[in-house]
Amino acid sequence: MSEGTFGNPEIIEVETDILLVGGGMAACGAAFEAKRWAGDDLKITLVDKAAMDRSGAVAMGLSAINTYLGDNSPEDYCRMVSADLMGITRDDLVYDVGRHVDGTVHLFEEWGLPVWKSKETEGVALADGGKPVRSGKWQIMINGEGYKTIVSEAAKKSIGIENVMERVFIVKLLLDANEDNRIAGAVGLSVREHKLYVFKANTILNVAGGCVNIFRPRSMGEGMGRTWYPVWNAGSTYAMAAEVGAELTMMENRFVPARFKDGYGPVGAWFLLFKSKATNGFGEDYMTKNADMLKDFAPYDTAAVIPTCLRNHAMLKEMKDGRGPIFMDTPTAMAKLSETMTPQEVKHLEAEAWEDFLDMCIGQAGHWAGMNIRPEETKSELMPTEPYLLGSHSGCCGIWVSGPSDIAPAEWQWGYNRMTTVNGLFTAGDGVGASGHKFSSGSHTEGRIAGKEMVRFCKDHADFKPALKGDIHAIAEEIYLPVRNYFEHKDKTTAEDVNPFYITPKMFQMRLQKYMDEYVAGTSTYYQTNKVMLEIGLDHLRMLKEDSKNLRAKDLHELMRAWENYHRLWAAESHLRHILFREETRYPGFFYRTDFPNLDEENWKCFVNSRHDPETGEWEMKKVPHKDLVEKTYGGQAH
Amino acid sequence: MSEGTFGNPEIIEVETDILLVGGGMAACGAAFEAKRWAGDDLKITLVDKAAMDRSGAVAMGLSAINTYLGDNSPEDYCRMVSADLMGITRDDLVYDVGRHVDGTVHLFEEWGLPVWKSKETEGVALADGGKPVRSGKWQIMINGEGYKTIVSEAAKKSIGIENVMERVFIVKLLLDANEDNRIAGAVGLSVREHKLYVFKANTILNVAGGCVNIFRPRSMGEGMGRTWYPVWNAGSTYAMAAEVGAELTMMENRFVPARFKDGYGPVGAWFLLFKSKATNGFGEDYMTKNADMLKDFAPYDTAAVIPTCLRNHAMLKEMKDGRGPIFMDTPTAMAKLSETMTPQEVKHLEAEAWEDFLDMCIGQAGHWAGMNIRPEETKSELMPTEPYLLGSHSGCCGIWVSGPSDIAPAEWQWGYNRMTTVNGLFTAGDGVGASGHKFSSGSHTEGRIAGKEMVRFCKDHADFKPALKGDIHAIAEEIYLPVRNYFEHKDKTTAEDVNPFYITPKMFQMRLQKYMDEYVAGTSTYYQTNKVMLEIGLDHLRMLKEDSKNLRAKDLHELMRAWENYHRLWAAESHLRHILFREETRYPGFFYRTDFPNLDEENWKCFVNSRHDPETGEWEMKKVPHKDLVEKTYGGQAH
Amino acid sequence: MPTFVHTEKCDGCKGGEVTACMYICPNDLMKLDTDRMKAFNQEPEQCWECQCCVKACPQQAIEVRAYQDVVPMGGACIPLRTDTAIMWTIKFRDGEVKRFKFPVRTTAVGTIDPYGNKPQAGDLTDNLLFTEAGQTLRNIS
Amino acid sequence: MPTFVHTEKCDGCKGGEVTACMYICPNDLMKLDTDRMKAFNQEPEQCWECQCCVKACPQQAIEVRAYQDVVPMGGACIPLRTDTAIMWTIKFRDGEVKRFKFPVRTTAVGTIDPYGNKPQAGDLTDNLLFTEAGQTLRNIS
Ligand SMILES: Cc1cc2c(cc1C)N(S(=O)(=O)O)[C@@H]1C(=O)NC(=O)N=C1N2C[C@H](O)[C@H](O)[C@H](O)COP(=O)(O)OP(=O)(O)OC[C@H]1O[C@@H](n2cnc3c(N)ncnc32)[C@H](O)[C@@H]1O
Ligand SMILES: Cc1cc2c(cc1C)N(S(=O)(=O)O)[C@@H]1C(=O)NC(=O)N=C1N2C[C@H](O)[C@H](O)[C@H](O)COP(=O)(O)OP(=O)(O)OC[C@H]1O[C@@H](n2cnc3c(N)ncnc32)[C@H](O)[C@@H]1O
Ligand SMILES: Nc1ncnc2c1ncn2[C@@H]1O[C@H](COP(=O)(O)O)[C@@H](O)[C@H]1O
Ligand SMILES: Nc1ncnc2c1ncn2[C@@H]1O[C@H](COP(=O)(O)O)[C@@H](O)[C@H]1O
Ligand SMILES: Nc1ncnc2c1ncn2[C@@H]1O[C@H](COP(=O)(O)O)[C@@H](O)[C@H]1O
Ligand code: SF4
Ligand code: SF4
Ligand code: SF4
Ligand code: SF4
Ligand code: NA
Repeated sequence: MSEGTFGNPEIIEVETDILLVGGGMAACGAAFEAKRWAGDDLKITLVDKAAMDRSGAVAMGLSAINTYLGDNSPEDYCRMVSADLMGITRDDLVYDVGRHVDGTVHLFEEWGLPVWKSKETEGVALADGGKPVRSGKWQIMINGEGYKTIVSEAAKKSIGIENVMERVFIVKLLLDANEDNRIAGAVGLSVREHKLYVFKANTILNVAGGCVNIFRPRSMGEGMGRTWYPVWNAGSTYAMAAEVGAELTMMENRFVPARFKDGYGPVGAWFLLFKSKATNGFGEDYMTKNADMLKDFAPYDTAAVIPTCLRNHAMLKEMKDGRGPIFMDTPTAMAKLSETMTPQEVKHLEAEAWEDFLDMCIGQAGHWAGMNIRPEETKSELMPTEPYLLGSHSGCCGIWVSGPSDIAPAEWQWGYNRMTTVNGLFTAGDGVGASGHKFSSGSHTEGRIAGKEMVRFCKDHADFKPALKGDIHAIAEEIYLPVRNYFEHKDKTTAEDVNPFYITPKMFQMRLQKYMDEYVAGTSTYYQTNKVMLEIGLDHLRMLKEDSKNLRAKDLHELMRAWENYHRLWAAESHLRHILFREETRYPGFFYRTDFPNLDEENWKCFVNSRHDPETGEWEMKKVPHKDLVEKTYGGQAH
Repeated sequence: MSEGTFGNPEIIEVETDILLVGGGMAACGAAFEAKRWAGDDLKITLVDKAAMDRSGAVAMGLSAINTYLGDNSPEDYCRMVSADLMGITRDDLVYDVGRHVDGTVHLFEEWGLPVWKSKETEGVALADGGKPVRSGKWQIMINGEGYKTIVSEAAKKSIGIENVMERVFIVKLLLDANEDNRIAGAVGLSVREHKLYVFKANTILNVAGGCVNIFRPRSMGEGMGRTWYPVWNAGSTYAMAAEVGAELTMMENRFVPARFKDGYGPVGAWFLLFKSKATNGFGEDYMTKNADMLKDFAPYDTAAVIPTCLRNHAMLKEMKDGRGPIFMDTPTAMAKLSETMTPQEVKHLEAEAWEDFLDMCIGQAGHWAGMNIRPEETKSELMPTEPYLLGSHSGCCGIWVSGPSDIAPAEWQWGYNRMTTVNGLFTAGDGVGASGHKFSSGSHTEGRIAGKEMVRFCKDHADFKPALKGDIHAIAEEIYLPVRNYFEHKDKTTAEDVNPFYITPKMFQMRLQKYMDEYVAGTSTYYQTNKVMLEIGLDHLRMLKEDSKNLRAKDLHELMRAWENYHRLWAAESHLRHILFREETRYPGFFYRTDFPNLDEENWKCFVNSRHDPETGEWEMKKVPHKDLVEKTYGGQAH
Repeated sequence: MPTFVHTEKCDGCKGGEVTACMYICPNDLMKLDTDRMKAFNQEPEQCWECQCCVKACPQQAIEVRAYQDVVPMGGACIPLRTDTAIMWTIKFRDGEVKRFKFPVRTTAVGTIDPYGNKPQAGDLTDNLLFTEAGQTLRNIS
Repeated sequence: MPTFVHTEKCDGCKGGEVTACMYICPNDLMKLDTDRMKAFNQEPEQCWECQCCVKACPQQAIEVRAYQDVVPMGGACIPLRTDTAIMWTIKFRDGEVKRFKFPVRTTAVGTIDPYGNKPQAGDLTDNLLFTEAGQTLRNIS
């Protein structure tokens, strides 16, 4: 790769009406829905940093669809989501997903996704009355290894393969030069060629997934890549939104999942389908044992399903007091299920236990194989992981969006469903804040909702001519600065990885992870932090941001890593600022403000929103009043 | 490096009377003393894995000599050491160091080590009545950057440079084929040439230092090399002793030093010389605040100097409760000292503050520079580190040795001072168990004690003809197995670091560190463990030992790494077994047995000794009665 | 479990510009060494062990081996995927081998017709998705 | 703070078999690339930043830069050592520079005479070290 050509990328302009940034569940939903409404009037372009067939969180597959309502009501869905997220969610958004999601799941099955059925309705499609095998009240089991390949095929077919650009990493969104607070385009780098793509668009969907690897993971050698959520989703969604001044909400609400230790295997199927129990190191049921402690977080502790963070809180109590490890008692669960089974059914059960991981977390299966663990014989350890930022699973950080016109109160709608506070910029899936528990199906659904609205936006703004703010050559220079840093300095030392003039993206990432871990309630403090620690952390991030100017890139792959980590840094900063602002402990088990250790319903039953001002670079933090649209009493409500 | 020559090392036999394994403080003392007693009658050979001028713990230098008695009595020294180590030390060994150590320090000064003097006796040698600048009751300040180069020159001059072999890493000690439990030799690999050295000796001094990097350090990227104790001391002393069946003692007694966070700068000079105070994140003096909590560990909490582990315990209480970080208030300390100083003296004070680290922990100075920390302006954070195994600092794990004939009771002596339970095998410094607080000066002194006794041993066993047990070609094969693994498999995959047939020493070490950290009371559990966790840990180490057969070495450097990590594994296993055996919590702040959270003087005021049987491979654990030779009442005793 | 490539089996996808493994890896890890025409993982510590590349390789040249700083040696999970099913071979450290087969898709690859038999777009200003044309949309009761 | 080597300054110790940096590093990290005759740190993440190699390099070609996963960029601690003293240049991230000088030795290098003017060996069976010849050894009182 010669210096000359590498250092001076070709700049290619792409004009489109609708730009979809990301190719995951939400983007696929948007492509499918938008195209139908757009017909041939509008150009729709989808840009994914990876290959759509295997990009995003569902790349490996999934073993369950966690949001399928069936006989449940969207009202109960709102109650469940709200309880799990300690009372602060947007019922308008959650309800909206709930009322649309089943139709999307029916499409998946129609396209070819194998959905498990009860014996009585074997072979009957869900849409035709087939009964799913439910692991829980909201979850249904699938043979989901090929889930993403199927959803991707449908999306590509919808908009046409010629409108899909893969291996282009979007670095920045761009505002309009003439109209205030109006999206106008984006710039992305090709990871395959020395090309920089400059997109001009009327409307953009920012759906680049959640944020992984801003906290130090539990293993730091080769095993660093083993995270539960997809290691490659770098918080681009939140970072790029913040940079252009979109309002964020609930960025404090991280997700810390309990997972099978080291392999990071999800626990849902084990708890719900296999009815397995977890205990502390001495065989005690820590949920029962610590029930009293959870009362401090009333009324949420009385929810039909105890909130995820409170389950963690009880688990962490044991670990912190030295009564670990936490065991998932798979042998007892399997023995119990086997009691009434034929030998063939028992064999089937064993296959299901393995399939759960082989479909979505092969690393866990590999961990079992390497450790000689057979779930029917040996217990496995559980462990809460490093924190993730996401808005579609059991967490709800993200961007503040306008709600559905027929549900949202006036203060929660400003024209277009799922539009952010930046005109023309939409989001969905992990990007939408204050509405978790959408999962794969809900994210696709939300992409569809946004997709339709973007078409409406385009038609309403047909006259708009995007004029990009900022000099595109200066932006190109900025994006390629890591390349310049590398070529300018690499020969000054005898080994290119130790050089005082630049920093490798890898070291940059590890420094971010170390600071976030130690000061912003990572695993090494048992998820505890306080004002003093947070302010030190913020100062570290300030210096790290200064050092981002010295990132190096020795090739296109590293150039992507450099910008991914820049996105991580922004996402991390917003997370930190939100935690600093919310002076209470609402999500014990996710994180603890030890200087404000209690739930404070009076002062903090509200959204926390933030906005980075692209003009001044200042962050503004504020409380936004919360309201329930669905009546909730928690205790006793069956959801 | 061609496969043929690399894979088949030349085997070189070296016969010697006295073999010194290591070239650190203890080995240098032994060389100096032994030669004088041996004259030209005996051949003395010193083997160091590194270059003596800069090998071992003192390579970088030191800023203080922590053991210089002066006007203090050896009895009080025994009291101080015992109190700091929670009552269980060998007074015979400690007293012995105390009565000899000052003469050794006088030699250092004579050889050229600059020792700080009080204004009144500026320029007067200690031996001539010069008054040292004492940082504490036992510690004196030096300009110690060149400490090791000086001590090494004296040692080399003593035995003659031709008897020094550098860059030979001793892999194994070898027993005698004819006489039971009798040392006869050792085998080592050259790190510079494809040569294997087989030593035959009458007596061997095993002084290869302490053990670093069996626990996950606080930084895991490039920063992995930043440990407080020397990253290159790999527990060879303990591992090689255990392998040949020497009895170990107090291997549970790890050392967890409080250090300046991330730079790992020592705290002694700051606490003692600069009279700095440490507080929790909210400015509270955690020692005063937690005094009541320490009463659970009476009578040791009443010692004149509160034991190091109890100081940690109080600090950890704050951290664990989320009141971190811990601050060293250097600005207040310096301001106070400056009050009565001239501007020139203030400048000098600043230089001293920097010299403390530049002499022995440059990384800390670099941390200050990179963080824009000026100690007179900005507080620094403190943090307890990952655990170390050592016997000469504020920890006392090591080998069980025979004591001085004029002090030791019968059950503590079996012929030769500092001889282990294997005939002919001696140790000193970090190698000797149950007698901490020797530091650099005491370690050199103890080497001298052993050196003299080894000469006596040689003369008493002049007829002994070492006959090595085991086939030397088989041993050579075993040592070069990592090389064979590499050449046999390296081309099977397209990138040599990911290969299913072998494991790199680096990954091996990280796995060890992860397991030790998570199960054996490392930092990630706040130094807590219990029986269940320890047994899981032991099982992991068993598998890791099996996998050691698959270590790879692509060059001589990696071959050394492979065997270093094998030594680490053995040291780690002995540590784990001792912690498992001692069913109490005697060293809170160093580690907690949460299933036995209390000090149990009735059942556990005893040594814990262990022996690995080289014939059967079994470990035997036992309690050995403790006794005080010096009267101790702790509270009120001035030591 | 970073991926490794069996030297003997990899044929560099016969010199195509983008190899199957490079094409598919969601984390852009697989790279072709154009001198040897063999692929390798350029950043093993960022491998999610998703096995997307393993499943895609036409030569079955890629395998995953456990992260050695975490997992004892000797285990393996090896997939063999067709367009309709996936067969897994699980090798335990102790040598035992288990096999499992699961369906991955009920329709033929490439046959999805997203808008076939689907309603046309309806009213752009209401809150119904196009597939819901004609339905009455629920609201909070 | 792993070491790095300034390409321009290193002369490979003029082709000696063992370079000064290789000779001295306690952790066997410095290695000579014999093609280029330039040294480099073969395992930066095991560097203790002891600066033994830095002090030993005849060309002042080696420097240490902070571990980048720990310390912000821009600081440096640069020693210049003679046989009697060491001079430190401390560069802060913010650009300030401080200098300190400390003695390292009071005698000339190579002049130690370990046994000069020292007593001969005495009684091998007692507990006195040879320098203590004639003294009465203390015992616990
Ligand atoms: C990883 C994972 C995820 C889940 C689970 C287990 C595991 C192991 N579980 S269980 O735990 O409960 O077991 C679930 C389950 O079983 N069932 C379920 O329905 N959902 C589960 N999820 C959650 C869902 O997967 C998740 O809710 C949705 O996928 C979210 O959808 P979306 O918001 O679209 O994100 P995405 O990750 O799918 O897609 C992101 C896309 O963006 C691209 N991208 C990212 N940055 C970009 C940039 N800068 N430029 C261009 N493109 C750029 C990505 O390539 C990708 O295409
Ligand atoms: C690293 C360190 C150490 C100290 C301190 C700060 C720091 C940052 N502090 S403060 O914190 O309080 O500040 C002290 C201080 O200021 N004052 C003091 O007196 N002592 C301090 N120490 C402690 C002393 O240094 C220590 O007590 C002695 O050095 C112990 O002596 P010894 O037991 O001989 O160990 P060694 O590390 O010096 O020597 C080991 C030798 O073995 C070699 N070696 C190792 N494995 C080998 C193998 N397999 N084959 C061949 N050779 C093989 C080594 O190369 C070396 O030569
Ligand atoms: N736990 C289960 N209960 C009922 N049906 C199941 C279950 N698991 C799988 N099935 C169905 O059995 C068939 C074969 O499943 P599988 O063996 O998992 O591929 C599929 O049609 C599934 O829907
Ligand atoms: N112990 C539990 N009780 C109730 N629901 C759970 C439990 N664990 C996981 N879930 C749910 O199962 C689904 C998958 O969770 P997970 O496997 O943890 O990602 C999500 O809908 C979770 O909310
Ligand atoms: N807070 C303290 N109080 C008393 N002695 C200390 C304290 N901290 C360190 N020391 C002693 O100072 C010397 C050097 O300690 P350190 O710098 O921690 O290695 C040792 O002798 C320690 O026991
Ligand atoms: S897909 Fe397989 S055959 Fe093709 S380049 Fe990759 S490893 Fe080689
Ligand atoms: S296993 Fe997944 S992350 Fe790893 S190289 Fe293959 S496709 Fe990439
Ligand atoms: S000592 Fe200096 S000049 Fe010599 S090889 Fe090393 S870096 Fe180069
Ligand atoms: S600084 Fe020390 S450990 Fe690092 S390369 Fe130089 S001599 Fe070796
Ligand atoms: Na000093």
